[in-house]
Amino acid sequence: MASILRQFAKTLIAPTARNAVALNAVRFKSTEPAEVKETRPTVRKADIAARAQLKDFGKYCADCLPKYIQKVQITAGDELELLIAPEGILPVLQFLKDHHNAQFSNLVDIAGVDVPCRTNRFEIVYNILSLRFNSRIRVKTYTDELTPIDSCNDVYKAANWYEREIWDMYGVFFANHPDLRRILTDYGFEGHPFRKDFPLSGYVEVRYDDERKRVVCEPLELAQEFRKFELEAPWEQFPNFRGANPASEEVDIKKTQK
Amino acid sequence: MANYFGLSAITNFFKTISSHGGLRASLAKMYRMDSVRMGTCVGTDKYGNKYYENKSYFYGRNRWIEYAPYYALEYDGSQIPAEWFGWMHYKTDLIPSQDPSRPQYKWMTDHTENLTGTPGQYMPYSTTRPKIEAWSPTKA
Amino acid sequence: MAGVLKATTGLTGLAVAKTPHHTLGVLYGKILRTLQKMPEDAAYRKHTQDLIQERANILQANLNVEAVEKQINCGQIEEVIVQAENELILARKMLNWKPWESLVKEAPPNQWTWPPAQPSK
Amino acid sequence: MSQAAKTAARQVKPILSLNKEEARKRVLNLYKAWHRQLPYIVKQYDIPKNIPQCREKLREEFTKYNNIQDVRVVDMLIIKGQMELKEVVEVWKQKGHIMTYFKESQEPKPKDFISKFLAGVN
Amino acid sequence: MLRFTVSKVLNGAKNGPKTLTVLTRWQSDQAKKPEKIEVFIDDKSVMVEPGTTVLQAAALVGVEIPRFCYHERLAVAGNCRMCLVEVEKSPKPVAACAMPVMKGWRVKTDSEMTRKAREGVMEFLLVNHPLDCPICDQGGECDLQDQSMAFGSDRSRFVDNDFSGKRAVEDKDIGPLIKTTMTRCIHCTRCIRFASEVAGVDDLGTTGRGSDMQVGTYIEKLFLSELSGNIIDLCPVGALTSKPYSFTARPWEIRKVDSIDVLDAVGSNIVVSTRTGEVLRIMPRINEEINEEWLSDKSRFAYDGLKRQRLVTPMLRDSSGELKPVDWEAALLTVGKQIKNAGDKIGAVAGGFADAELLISVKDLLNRLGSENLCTEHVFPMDGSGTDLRSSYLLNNKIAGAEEADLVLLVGTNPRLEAPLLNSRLRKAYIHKELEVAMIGPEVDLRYEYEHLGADPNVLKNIASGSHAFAKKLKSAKRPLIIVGSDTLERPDGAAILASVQALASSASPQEKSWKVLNVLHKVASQVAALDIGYTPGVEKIRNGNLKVVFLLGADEGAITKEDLPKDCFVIYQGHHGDRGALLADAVLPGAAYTEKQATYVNTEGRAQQTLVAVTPPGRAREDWKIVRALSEVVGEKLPYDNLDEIRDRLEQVAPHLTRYGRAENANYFKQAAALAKSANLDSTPLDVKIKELKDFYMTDSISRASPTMAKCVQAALKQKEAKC
Repeated sequence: MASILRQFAKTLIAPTARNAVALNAVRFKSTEPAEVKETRPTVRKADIAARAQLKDFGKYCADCLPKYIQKVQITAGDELELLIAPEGILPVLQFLKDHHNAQFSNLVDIAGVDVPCRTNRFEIVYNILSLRFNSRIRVKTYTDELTPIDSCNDVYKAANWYEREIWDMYGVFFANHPDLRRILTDYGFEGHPFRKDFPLSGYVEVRYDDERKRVVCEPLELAQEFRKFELEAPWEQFPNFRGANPASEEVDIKKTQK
Repeated sequence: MANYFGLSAITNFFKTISSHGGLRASLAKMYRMDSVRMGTCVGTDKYGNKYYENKSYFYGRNRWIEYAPYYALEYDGSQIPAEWFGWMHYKTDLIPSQDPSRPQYKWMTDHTENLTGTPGQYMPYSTTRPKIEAWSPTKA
Repeated sequence: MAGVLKATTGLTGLAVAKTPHHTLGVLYGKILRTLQKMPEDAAYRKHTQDLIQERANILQANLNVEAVEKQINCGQIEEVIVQAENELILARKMLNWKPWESLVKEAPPNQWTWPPAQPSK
Repeated sequence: MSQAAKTAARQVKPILSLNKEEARKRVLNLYKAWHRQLPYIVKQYDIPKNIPQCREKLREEFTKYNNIQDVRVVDMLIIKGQMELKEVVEVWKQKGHIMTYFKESQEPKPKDFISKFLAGVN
Repeated sequence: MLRFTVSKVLNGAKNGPKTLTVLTRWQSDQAKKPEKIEVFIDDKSVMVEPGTTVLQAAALVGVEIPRFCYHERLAVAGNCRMCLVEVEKSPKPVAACAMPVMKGWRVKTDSEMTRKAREGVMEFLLVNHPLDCPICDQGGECDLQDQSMAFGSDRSRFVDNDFSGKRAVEDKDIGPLIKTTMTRCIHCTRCIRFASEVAGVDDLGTTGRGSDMQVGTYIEKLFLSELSGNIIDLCPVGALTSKPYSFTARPWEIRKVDSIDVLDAVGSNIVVSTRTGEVLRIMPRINEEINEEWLSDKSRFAYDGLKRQRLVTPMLRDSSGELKPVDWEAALLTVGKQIKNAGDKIGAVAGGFADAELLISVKDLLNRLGSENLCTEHVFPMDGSGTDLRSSYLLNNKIAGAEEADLVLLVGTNPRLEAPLLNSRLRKAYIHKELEVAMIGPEVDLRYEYEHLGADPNVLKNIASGSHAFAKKLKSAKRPLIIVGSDTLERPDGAAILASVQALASSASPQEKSWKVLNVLHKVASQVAALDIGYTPGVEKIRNGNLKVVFLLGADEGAITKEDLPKDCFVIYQGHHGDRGALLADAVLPGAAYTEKQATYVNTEGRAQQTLVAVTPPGRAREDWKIVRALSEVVGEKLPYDNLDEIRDRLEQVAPHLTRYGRAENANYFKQAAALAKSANLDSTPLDVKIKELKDFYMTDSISRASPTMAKCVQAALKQKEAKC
């Protein structure tokens, strides 16, 4: 019995002893520069080959639709963006969906961006995907609070709820949408929460009133503290971090425009 | 024969009324309990609730409780003590007094009804210390 | 038809085309005719015409469906048909939209600058 | 005012109505639709208000915006009003949502210094 | 020794560190400035004076070079090596903080070599720095964290965890304020330099070398100084952290509000950190003209006094003679009735924390009721020009001006404990600029040497008449200063002392016309504002007025007692702490403390500054002037202001400088004041100050008296003193 135990203990001890040796070896080696190829890099590197193709495709689009495309740019290294006039949403999306060389048949999502300092404060961003060519493209356009945007529900059925979401969150009206109504907020909710001028805490609070036996809605009253926001990063003082990553690189489309 | 023609319903009706002690008492029971049923009283708990059974009723409706007069109209299911709970819910057919396997320990506490919504309800209280300690004039 | 009849495309909702050559020929003809109505120098017309022409040529050169699929290299012949249908719809819509015209309007200044507010140096 | 003039001069894309008259018609239509719905609201939602009170509230909700001149803003309000009406008609809303219009659980804010002082608000 | 270090580092420039270009007022008399030289920082050309270090030159073009040991206000040590930068044609990187630039140097602050050097230094620092960040109080505001984020390598080569572990150092107990975790120390020696250069307490130092090096106090003792808290801010890592603040909050969850300190009359600029309606800590805010970036320990750590002994609800004394909480309505009605009954038999005493808005509203109210009995708790001589001329009660030459002086005469004051930040200025001038200090009064420890002229006030006369040896020095001094403590002026012969000091001041002959010799140092924050608004110093009027109602505005120093007042006098106490004043009161009205209101305070220089609201007043407490405003409506003499802007307008009417925030209004009419001053006989009782030792420093007012931290400090100071004996 004892011998069995001993045997068992040996097998337990052995690997740890070997580990210690290995650790030592690593320790001595650690001063030498490691020549290991990174298999799991922390930051994704931009794909240079795809980038050239995307540039070409951006030029091609601008060539085909000079009426609508204002600017073509590559962001984050290898993402193509078409910046278009709001009139061109349907043509551009239809072109990207149906053209032989595009076939972006999948609308991944529609996003909104609110930049209050601009004349047209809202950006509407369409992310679309071509399964045929394994490629993604982003189409951006702009509008303000009152200008309606054409609904692309006829082009992409997926746009239905996405556009409802944009309407609900930003208050951008989509013309010709079959069923435009709120999707995320509560009935009777006022305002559009993703607008930058909408306070983080909202305007009203809702609670159950024991007397009235129902939910009541009351204007929000917050302590002073919650109204202040500081948006400062500690390493902003070091200039290397201020101007990091060029935000975007414009693709020259002027040559192709006549 | 009477059963076949549904005449038993009528006889049962009169029996029920008479078992409750007349029309007046039956109406009072109806008002309090929304039903008037005839059955045998199988037991009484220490709070005065009476437990009835009538096997001729449909399963699920054949055991019932008549709450003690003390509760008046303020009765609810949580007033049934734990020992009768099993019988009422058909977990067992033995009433507490006939069940020898019921554990009886002296540390068992008395049954309490659900006090939610009454002054006796549990109210959680804050255990954090106040941020500001107020001055009290007598202390100084 | 290489002797064996194709049973399925393997794609939901996409039936096997019985006469792909004929269908595609008609579609390509329609597309080309639609494109004829566009101005000569429209880039869309030029590019599409070249592309359709190329596919039409491949179609004419090969009677074998598999060979056509291989040369076009854009999926099965049924998918190619769908693509052609889509292109036809697009081309017809394009006639209305006239995207070859010059830019409808320039973006307002600073519309596409990012980040929108530059920190003062 | 100059802002409004600029907006007008900018040749904007209309939302629904091309001119004021059209917008007015739409507003009146919406008002009528709400008005006709009121008895059903009172019944369906079982709110502790009667029809005249609701009418008054409806009027108040509409007259709240009577200073708005921009046709597009009017259109936007019509759209939102229409959506709200739909939510009411389909009984997507609940009693609490309807009663929110009446703001009955909200106490009026203190106005003069001494009551503000006693209430402890700035 | 220290003088040598600093001047050597700064290339022998006579007038002290160049970085401290705070005040250029009196630099015109310097010798011709040497020609500027051109250097290039990242190819940007910049003209600098010779002797400027690379780091300073880089700062001029907006290039921030990372550093740990370098600090603008301390001597250069150059031991952290974080500031290494490449200089063209130099084979090795140079330490930017210690290397003066040469003509035509091309410095590269972002080159491959520089980056590599930084990464290397960072790696060495981190080898022996524990991975404590999750449990370290500095986490989130740690220089080491931030800079390793910005300049360090993005991966670790440290694999030695199991083998020998990291360096570990025993923690030291250096007092109730500073928590030490010496394992985290990276030996930047900032704390040592601060202690010896600014605080003047040579207690901290290093022992051992290499990886055995330790920062500590050599022998086991407490690091007690009135400025000790500043080494918490100086420490770039979490080795020195605040004990009262330990483990309470993270920097990203707190809100910071810029405010003003009122615990002494200096008016230091502070940042109040709050979270969930609670003041968590107080830190200094840079203001070159007042507190530079230091803060005295009382101002920094007494904040926990704001959470204790607070008045949170109005109280009235009931028939049994006990104070009972009531609501505002009842309190206002009762107090209003008493005030109405009193008519003009009403008076007010302003304590040390009364803000200008409160002072003006009370004054307006009482004036409308026909009373002029407005007093401050702290006495100031009223003979001669009294408080009519501002020059006779201000620190006229400003706090920053103390640095430029070449001769200072302290009269009955202990600046080290009455105004620690003024003392740090004096000490700086003493170390860097050959300042001579003389003192009339008790012999106290100022952490620098001074000539003690005795405690007899008659020395003043002797100097004035020229019979004292010091008179000659005063005459020949180019920039002399006379600083009179307010304790001295509270003496019965205060007027005579003030008169003789005024005479003495006018006899001195400063080189510049704008130099002001006479300076008065107050101890409480409200005094200057109260005098500016027209309060009478001293409580004589209250004692003799036979008043029916007395308003105590936070008067807690015991200047008024029950015996001073008639039996039927109704005492109203308005303030934020239950202290001596509240015990007297028949009615208590809870006000807001300085972190809870937007209020104006005037410091001893006559500089108006405002506090901002960091937290809301606790319970039913209200902003002070609003209480008076509400009361005025109940009394029927409604004051014409409803909001802060309106009351500030009123302040501006009375004294325009009270709303010019941040600016110190100069006072004039020194001659006239001196002429009006009546020369009276001086007492021969020796001059004395109330705060002589460190143990007296910590608890001087209602806030610090309520503070447990301050109580611990007093204990520690007593213990230290006993140990020494």
